[in-house]
Amino acid sequence: MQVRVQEAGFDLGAESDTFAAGVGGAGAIVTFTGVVRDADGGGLEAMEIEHYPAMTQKALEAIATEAKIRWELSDALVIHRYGRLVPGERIMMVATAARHRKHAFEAAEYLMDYLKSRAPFWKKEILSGGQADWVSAKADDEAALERW
Amino acid sequence: MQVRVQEAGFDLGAESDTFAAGVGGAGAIVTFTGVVRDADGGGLEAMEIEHYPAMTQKALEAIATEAKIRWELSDALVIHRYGRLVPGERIMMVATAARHRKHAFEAAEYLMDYLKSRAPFWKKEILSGGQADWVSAKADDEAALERW
Amino acid sequence: MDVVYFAWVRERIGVPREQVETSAATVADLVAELSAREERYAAAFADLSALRVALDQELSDFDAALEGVREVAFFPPMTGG
Amino acid sequence: MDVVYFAWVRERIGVPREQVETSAATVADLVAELSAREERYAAAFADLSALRVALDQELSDFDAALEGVREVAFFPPMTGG
Repeated sequence: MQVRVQEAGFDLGAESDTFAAGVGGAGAIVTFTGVVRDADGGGLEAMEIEHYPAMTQKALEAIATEAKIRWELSDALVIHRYGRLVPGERIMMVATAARHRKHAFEAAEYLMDYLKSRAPFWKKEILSGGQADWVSAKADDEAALERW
Repeated sequence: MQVRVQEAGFDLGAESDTFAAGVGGAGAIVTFTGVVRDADGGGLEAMEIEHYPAMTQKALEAIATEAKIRWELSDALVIHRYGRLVPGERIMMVATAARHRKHAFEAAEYLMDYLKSRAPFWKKEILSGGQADWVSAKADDEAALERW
Repeated sequence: MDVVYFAWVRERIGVPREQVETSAATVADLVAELSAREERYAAAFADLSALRVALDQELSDFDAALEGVREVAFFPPMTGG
Repeated sequence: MDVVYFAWVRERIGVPREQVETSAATVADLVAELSAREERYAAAFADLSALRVALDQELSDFDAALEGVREVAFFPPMTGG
């Protein structure tokens, strides 16, 4: 299991290959990649991601460990960036490997649902006009946790 | 949208990168990769995958088109191999890109559920003792379609 | 009419593809006709619930009419993915 | 006790981290004490339903006791992923 919190970008293809090479007897591998997209009204210049360094790694490891136990994963990977990102850049990825596809999918969705609402990151949208808005947590995202 | 039916292997990392590079405004990318795993009792020497060439490409395109419309995907990719594969080899992959994670996940699960039960492939397990068994369709896999 | 077989249906019947002269109106009629013809067909078609049929590469069912159809395919439930 | 702030809580209070001398028994007591101290705290803590708290880097709640705690963090609901 690997959890990385980093400012630098990551190479999706290389990470996927490395992860897939190490999963042993798993029959199913799922990856999720989050990409900075434009603001709903357009004009997003950058996304600034703040985090709580002393807590982040610990929180992500707790979430990944829970997923690994709950779905008997062969392996799990979480990479999450912080700092200033522009539209099109990749923010984060997760990968899961399990014997069966249902488990790999569920575990990846679980990781994402918990990352969204329980990992100490905060996003600020910087618009081209200079306006800056903290992204609000969505009621949908909080509600998604009830599934688990 | 791209659908490929091929005997040759594929490069998961390169396919993931190429797919991710072309998804425009999507915020969420999901990939699923299927790997040949050992038989439940062990001793799997190879998995032979037979298909119905005149129907396969058409069937996969219909499934991918349905997913693309239903979840407003930015893009979708399906690669499925046939022929003789050994444990650890990758059989197939799908990738989906959507604005939001829920859509990308659902579309990938839909593609997998339909590929399992509606794409004209048949698997035969060749065991090291020489025994060869056609893999039976699972009631679970058929039941999975009811979700959609 | 071309008739094609896959997986264990192909193995039981012994050929992957053949031309069949028939005036069967439906898939079920064709199955009955072939089953009456030789034991290997009767064996392959013994349990229709374990079989699927495609007409001109589209999944169909045993009640479907064969009029205008050029290729009939018989095979077990698919196991892709 | 170290108190740290993130996102708009940090912006309203104006510092990312500070040392606070307090004998507050619970998080809620600490919030009341700071809010009484200066307007910028009152503004940041006006709506507790819009805030989350972590004690020594573990998510907690406003009723939790502060005894033995070394670092209290206040922030809005998280928006990772």
